[in-house]
Parts: sequence; C-alpha cells; structure tokens
Amino acid sequence: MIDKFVPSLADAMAGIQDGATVLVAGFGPGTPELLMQGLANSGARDLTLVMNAGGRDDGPVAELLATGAIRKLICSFVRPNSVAGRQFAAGTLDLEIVPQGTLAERIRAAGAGVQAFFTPTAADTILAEGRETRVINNRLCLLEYPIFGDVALIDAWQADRFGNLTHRDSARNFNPIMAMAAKLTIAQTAHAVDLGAIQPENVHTAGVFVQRVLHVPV
Amino acid sequence: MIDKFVPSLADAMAGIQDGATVLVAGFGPGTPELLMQGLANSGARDLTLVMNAGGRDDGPVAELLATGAIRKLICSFVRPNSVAGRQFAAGTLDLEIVPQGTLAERIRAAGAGVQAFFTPTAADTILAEGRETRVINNRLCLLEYPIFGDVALIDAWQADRFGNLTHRDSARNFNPIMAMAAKLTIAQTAHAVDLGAIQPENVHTAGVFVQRVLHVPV
Amino acid sequence: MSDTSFKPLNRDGIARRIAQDIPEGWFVNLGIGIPTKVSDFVTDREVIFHAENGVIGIGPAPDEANINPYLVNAGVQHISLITGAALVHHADSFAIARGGHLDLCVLGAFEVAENGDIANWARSPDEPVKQVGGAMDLAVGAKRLWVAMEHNTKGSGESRIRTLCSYPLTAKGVVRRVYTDLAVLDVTPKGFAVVDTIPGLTRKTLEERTEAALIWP
Amino acid sequence: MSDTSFKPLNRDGIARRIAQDIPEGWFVNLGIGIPTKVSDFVTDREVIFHAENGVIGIGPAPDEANINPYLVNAGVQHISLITGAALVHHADSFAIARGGHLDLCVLGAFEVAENGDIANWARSPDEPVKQVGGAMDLAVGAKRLWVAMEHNTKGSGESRIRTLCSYPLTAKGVVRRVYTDLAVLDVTPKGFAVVDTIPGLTRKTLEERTEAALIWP
Repeated sequence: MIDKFVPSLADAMAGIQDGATVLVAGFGPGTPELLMQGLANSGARDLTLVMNAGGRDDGPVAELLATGAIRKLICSFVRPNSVAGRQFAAGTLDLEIVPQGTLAERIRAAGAGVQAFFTPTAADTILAEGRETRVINNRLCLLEYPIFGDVALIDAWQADRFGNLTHRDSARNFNPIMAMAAKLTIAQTAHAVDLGAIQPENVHTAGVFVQRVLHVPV
Repeated sequence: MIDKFVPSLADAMAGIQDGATVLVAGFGPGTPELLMQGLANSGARDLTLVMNAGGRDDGPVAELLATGAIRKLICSFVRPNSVAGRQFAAGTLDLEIVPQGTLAERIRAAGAGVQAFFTPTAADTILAEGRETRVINNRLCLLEYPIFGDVALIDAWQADRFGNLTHRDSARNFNPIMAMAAKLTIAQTAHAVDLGAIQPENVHTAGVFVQRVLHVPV
Repeated sequence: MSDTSFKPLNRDGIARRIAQDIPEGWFVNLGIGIPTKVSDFVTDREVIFHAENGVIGIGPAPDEANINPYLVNAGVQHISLITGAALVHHADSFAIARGGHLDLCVLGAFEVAENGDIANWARSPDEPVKQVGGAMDLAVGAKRLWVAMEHNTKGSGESRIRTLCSYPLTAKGVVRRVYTDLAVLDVTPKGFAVVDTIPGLTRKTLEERTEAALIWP
Repeated sequence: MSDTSFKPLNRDGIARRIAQDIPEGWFVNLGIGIPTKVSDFVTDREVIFHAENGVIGIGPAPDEANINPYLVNAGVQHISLITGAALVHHADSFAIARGGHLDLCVLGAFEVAENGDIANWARSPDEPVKQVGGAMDLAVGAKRLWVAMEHNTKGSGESRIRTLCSYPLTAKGVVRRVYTDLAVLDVTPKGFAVVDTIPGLTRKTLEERTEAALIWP
C-alpha cells in the first residue's frame, strides 16, 4: 500500500544532506513553519535556501537563517533590516536576487524538464550584467536556468495517502511548483483525508510530486 | 457588467482573419466541435491550424481540412490515411510535426511570456536537423519557440460570465493552455453557471484567458 | 516651493485620479503603496484585480471580524475575494503577468524617464540589498504600465520625472503614463506630454518642479 | 524458425512478464499497444498509471454500461479512474513526463540498439507522414525506459534487437531493458545482457534470432 504519511517531524526531515538546495514555499500563508523548524534543528549545514520571502523577518525564516546553516539565499528581495540583510552585509550569506516571476518560472522549469529559457524580465537591467541575452521577436531576452531542489518543504490544507494535496486560498502560491522541482518533497498538511476525499479534478498538487506528508493539525 | 457570453455561433466566430493561427483543443473529449464547424463555415482562409489530433480522421477536423481553408497544420502526428495525410501527400498542406510534450510546452510558453526554451526532447532526432541545439548539464537540448495563437477554440464543462471555466475529467487536455496562448479565446461550454458557482480554488481556466463564451447545451 | 495657490494630491487623491481612467472589464495588477489604494476608488464598474501570489479577483479589505488568514495580496495584507474570483499558483500567476494578459499594471517608482524607463527597486547599483520582488516581471509583461508616485522627492524636492533615470532600472521603455500629486503625464515618442494638472498649478511651477521637458497641449 | 521446442509469448504474455517487474509505488506511463496491457496484470500492488492527456491514476477499462465519455487514455480509449486519481492539463501532464517524475515508461518500438537507442515512430526518414505523438518526450524524460516488442519482424523475421538502429530515432541511449516474446534483455554499457529467456528457447536459437551480440550470464 502506498502511504506517504510519516509519523513524526524527525521522520519527515530524515536524510537531508549538508550542501543541499532546499526550496521553501509560502507567501505569508502557505509557509511550512514546522518543517522549517525541523530543518533548523536537523543539523544540516551549508544549505542553499530558495524562498521568495527569505529577506523578510517575520516568521521562521529568521530562526532558520540564525542557525548559520544557510550558505546561500535565492529570493526576490531582501530587506536591509532583516536577518538575511544583516548576514549579507556581514559577508556570511551569499545572495542571489531573482525577479519573483523569473523565480517562479525557474522553479517550474526544473519541475517540467525545461533546461533553460529566455525571458524579457530583467534583460535590460543590472541583473543581466555579464549574462547571456538574445533579441527574440524584437525583444531583448535573458537566458535563465532551472532551480532544482534536493528538497522542497511545502504546506497543504488537505492531503491523502498518495500525497495528493489541496492548498487553501492564496496559501497555494509556490507550493505546487516547488513540489514539482525537488527530488524529495516534504509536505505538512492541516488535514489528513481519505483517498478519494479530494476530487480528481480539484487536486492542486498531484501526489506524484510529493514523497512525504506530515499531518500537523491546526 | 462583464459578460463574455455571446448569443450565437456567428457572434462567437466574428472577426477571424485570413491567415490567422488558430489553436484548437481536444484529445478525444474536450474538442470544441461546434466552434470547429463555425470556423469551417466562417470563410476565413489561409489558416494555420494547431491541433494535436489534426492528423486523425475522426471528428470535425476532417470537415475543417476538407474546406481547403487550412494552409498549414502543426500537430504531433499525422496518419497516412487521414485528410491531413492525403493533403500533405498531394502537396496542398504544409505540415509541422512537433512532439506532443513540446507542443504543449510551446503553447504554454506563448501564454506565459517565455520567448524560447531548451528541451532534450527530439534534440538527437531528425526533427532537430538544421536547428539550434546546445548541451546543458551534459544533455543535448533543442531550442524551441512559443506557438502564439491569434484565436483559440476551446471546450468547457461549465462557464460563468467572467469566462471562468471548468473542464470535465480528461476533457481538460489542451484547453487551459491554449486559452492562455491566444489573443482571442472562444470557448463553447456545456453549462452556463452563475458567477460564484465555480469555487475560486477549483477554476480550471481563469476568465482572464477567455474572451467569448458560447453556451452549447449537451 | 511655498506656492500655496495649489494643493498637491495626497496619496488617496492620486489613487482616485488613476481609478477614473480604468474602464470596466480591464484586468489590472496594482503594485504596493499608492497603487494598492486604486481599487478602493473603483466602485461603479467591474474591474478585476490580480495579485502576484495567485489571486484573480481581489475584493475589498475585510474588517477585523472577517479576516481569512489564508488570503493575502502581494503586500501580504489581508483581502477578500469578489464573487467570480479564481486562485492559481505562483507560476500561473506570473504567466498572467509575463504573458501579456494584464490590461494594466500600476506601479510605484523612484523615477520615470521620458523614454519610458522606470526605476523602482534600488537607489544605487551598489546598494547591498535589493528589493526587486515582482516589479520587473510586471513592468515588461503588462499590456500597459502606469506609474503612481509623488512628483518630487520628499527631502530635497528633486524631480522624479527625468530626462534619464539615475537609479538602476526596473525595465526600459515601458511606462505609458505617470500619475503624480501634481499632474498626469503621458510618455510619448517625443517625451512627456501633459494630460492634466491639479487646480491652481501653473505651467511655470510644474516646469520648475520637473527635470524633464514637458509637452503642453 | 520452425523450432517447436519453445512457444513465443503472445502480446498478453509480454505484458504479464513486464508487470512482474514493477514494484509497488511506482509511477508508470504505458505506451500504446503491448504496453497498455501491462496494467491489466498489476493486480496485487498499488502502481499509479499516468496518461499523457493528463490522467494520473488510470483504473481498469470500464464495461459498456459504465463508459464515461469525458475520460480517455492516450490512445483515446475509455478508461476509469482509481480512487485517489488526479487530473491535470496537457502541459502539466508532460511536465510529469519531461521533468523526470515517471519511475518508468514502457514503449513499443520498431527497433532497439545495444547503445540504448530506440526507433519507434517512422520506418524511413523520408516517410511522408510522421507519427511522433508523445514518445520522444517520454523517452527522454522518464527515469527508466523499458521497451515491449516482438523480437523479430513479422514478415521477414528480421531482428529488432540491433547493433545500430536503421530507422529514424526516437531518442538516443535511453532504453534500459527490452521485453520481447523470446527474452528479457538489459541494455548495459557493454551491450545487451540476457536477463531471462522463455522456456525451451536455446542460446543458439536466440542468437540466430538476434542481430546484436548478446552477453550471457
């Protein structure tokens, strides 16, 4: 029987290697807060964290960064007055700033087997300096590469034992695409439901993209 | 008030220009048969038809091709014993064969503002002859461009006046991505429903991608 | 700057002025700051507002009692949904922005130039932290880009309406129109064209307050 | 070819043999033809079958009375869904195939070569019509590719197990294993390795029937 539920946070986080690239979803709601604590406590070091809001200071990203386990942060913005901002200023954190739409598209590309793509976003900005550009259809475009995750930490509203998920309202955000982009996707879910409780037409993240599910009742 | 419903097939098909690129969805179910008849009867000529199953002979694609209005067909396969196969053999139809996944991805790229992408699919086949390839991450990749539609003809199960759609079961197929990829997306729907009848979380094709809706009760 | 014959619009005033120009049926993304307020003033037409985090059909801000903790806008403020809303994931949401499906995006900015360049994310190329967010995607992807901002900087009163931007760009040649506390300016192939000005503001004063050349009707 | 000491597997037999090797929990795409039959023989394990048109979790073929006209597989045959199925659109469905999310794809083929090349869509580069479908996407995208086919061509009895493919390729170097009516062969860096053969088939006969060299255990 396929059953992706794991009994504990420790089981959920087992096996994350030093040096891993970890995708963390969330945009306000939809942030897998318990799994982020689990990552902070896991002892894994030298990590690359990919998280849109890595440069904010609300929520558990501050805790995660404060462990010093994050070597590099890939995100769309960093506030100067945040843990990430201060670590970057102090030279202890590498930073890659990616426009939010390009970030989403690069993550989706990793999940979809797209090996690179051209986008007009940022092509005529300083973010493109030293990088490959090309004029396509009279528009200057920038070549972007997928962001593959070793691990993705995601959040769900409902999950079944196949790992099929729903996400509530705007808590969907990066969750479905990060699930696609990682070798090991770990989901925390507010509700554990029976197989069949989620209508096939209304699955938001298909179980094929999810390897472990931890039930974290709200 | 926003109301994308149109009263007749003639209204649905109004304004399709000679030389237009028309995306037509469907994979068995999910084929907008009435709209295809409308296109056949519209008098528009010199069209490029993009349709996965353009090379099959079941359904209204045969009728559409038989009008002689299609100059070029872009699809993933053509059976020798089909209208398309015979027209191609007779030299009256241009043919571009695209692997089905690349076809879907090129259509999605058009909708998503991706100006080109590299994919391993077909990179080491005769379909890549004379085209740009590049080794990325030790894999030979082929450069592919988006397929933009002037018009998309799609099928839906439910529609509201904003143009939000659901698709039933595997009738979803190319419908959501073709809706994204065209300037003018025309949907035929089995059911016209009140605004709010489709749960926001379970809209399959958002109204932003749909310009006209024709109610065709089943 | 002590001219008291005119009263610059406040932030709500700029938002209200923008709202006047949005026709029914448009599909619109509003940036953080003044732009977010625009929807408050679109009350008599159906306009569909989009947020980068996957919300299509933002409704009014809820009162405290009706906050849904699972529903926020791109500024992570609580929102409601209109009837007929739809929710998508982040890549699909930016497909809307980048794929040319927005009739309009309204962004805030530090500077706009007469060639349509916009700078809204950093005050220096060497700035150690960079707050890009989704602005670059929206700026190149929307069918039209309007900017909402104060005409002059708060401290030194420098013009944000520029011959050339001095700050790092968000995108080149994309701004169609600028709404400030003093005027509405179209970006034309010949430069900034004055669409209208606030009551009491003289041509001379606007020109003094504006670094770029202005084309008058 | 008149050796009667062995009985080649029929198409169901090949499918049954493949089914034996699929462990519980795998996520599998089955091509048209013999591969489609494989799922009929996976009855005691949970294996999730995927179709290119967006079906995740194909169930058994329905009887006439229970046909759902809105639900077909990649061969446009009517299917049912298992409990726990999910439906996605065509780009998301091929994201599964191309993004490396399939544990296994089983395709039919005209030829397989000892370097793992597969040819399954055209018998000549000049063939006027080309039936590519989704095979090229599946062949390069799946974590492992197995091929199901008859060992020899029907007419002249030529070997489909080749040193090099003679037909236009679907993809290079991707086949891991071949299941024929005579044998199961692994594609290894040194060539085809015999995994097993049908009862009564001698080494000599298999070698006569096979153009490529065989590595025996």
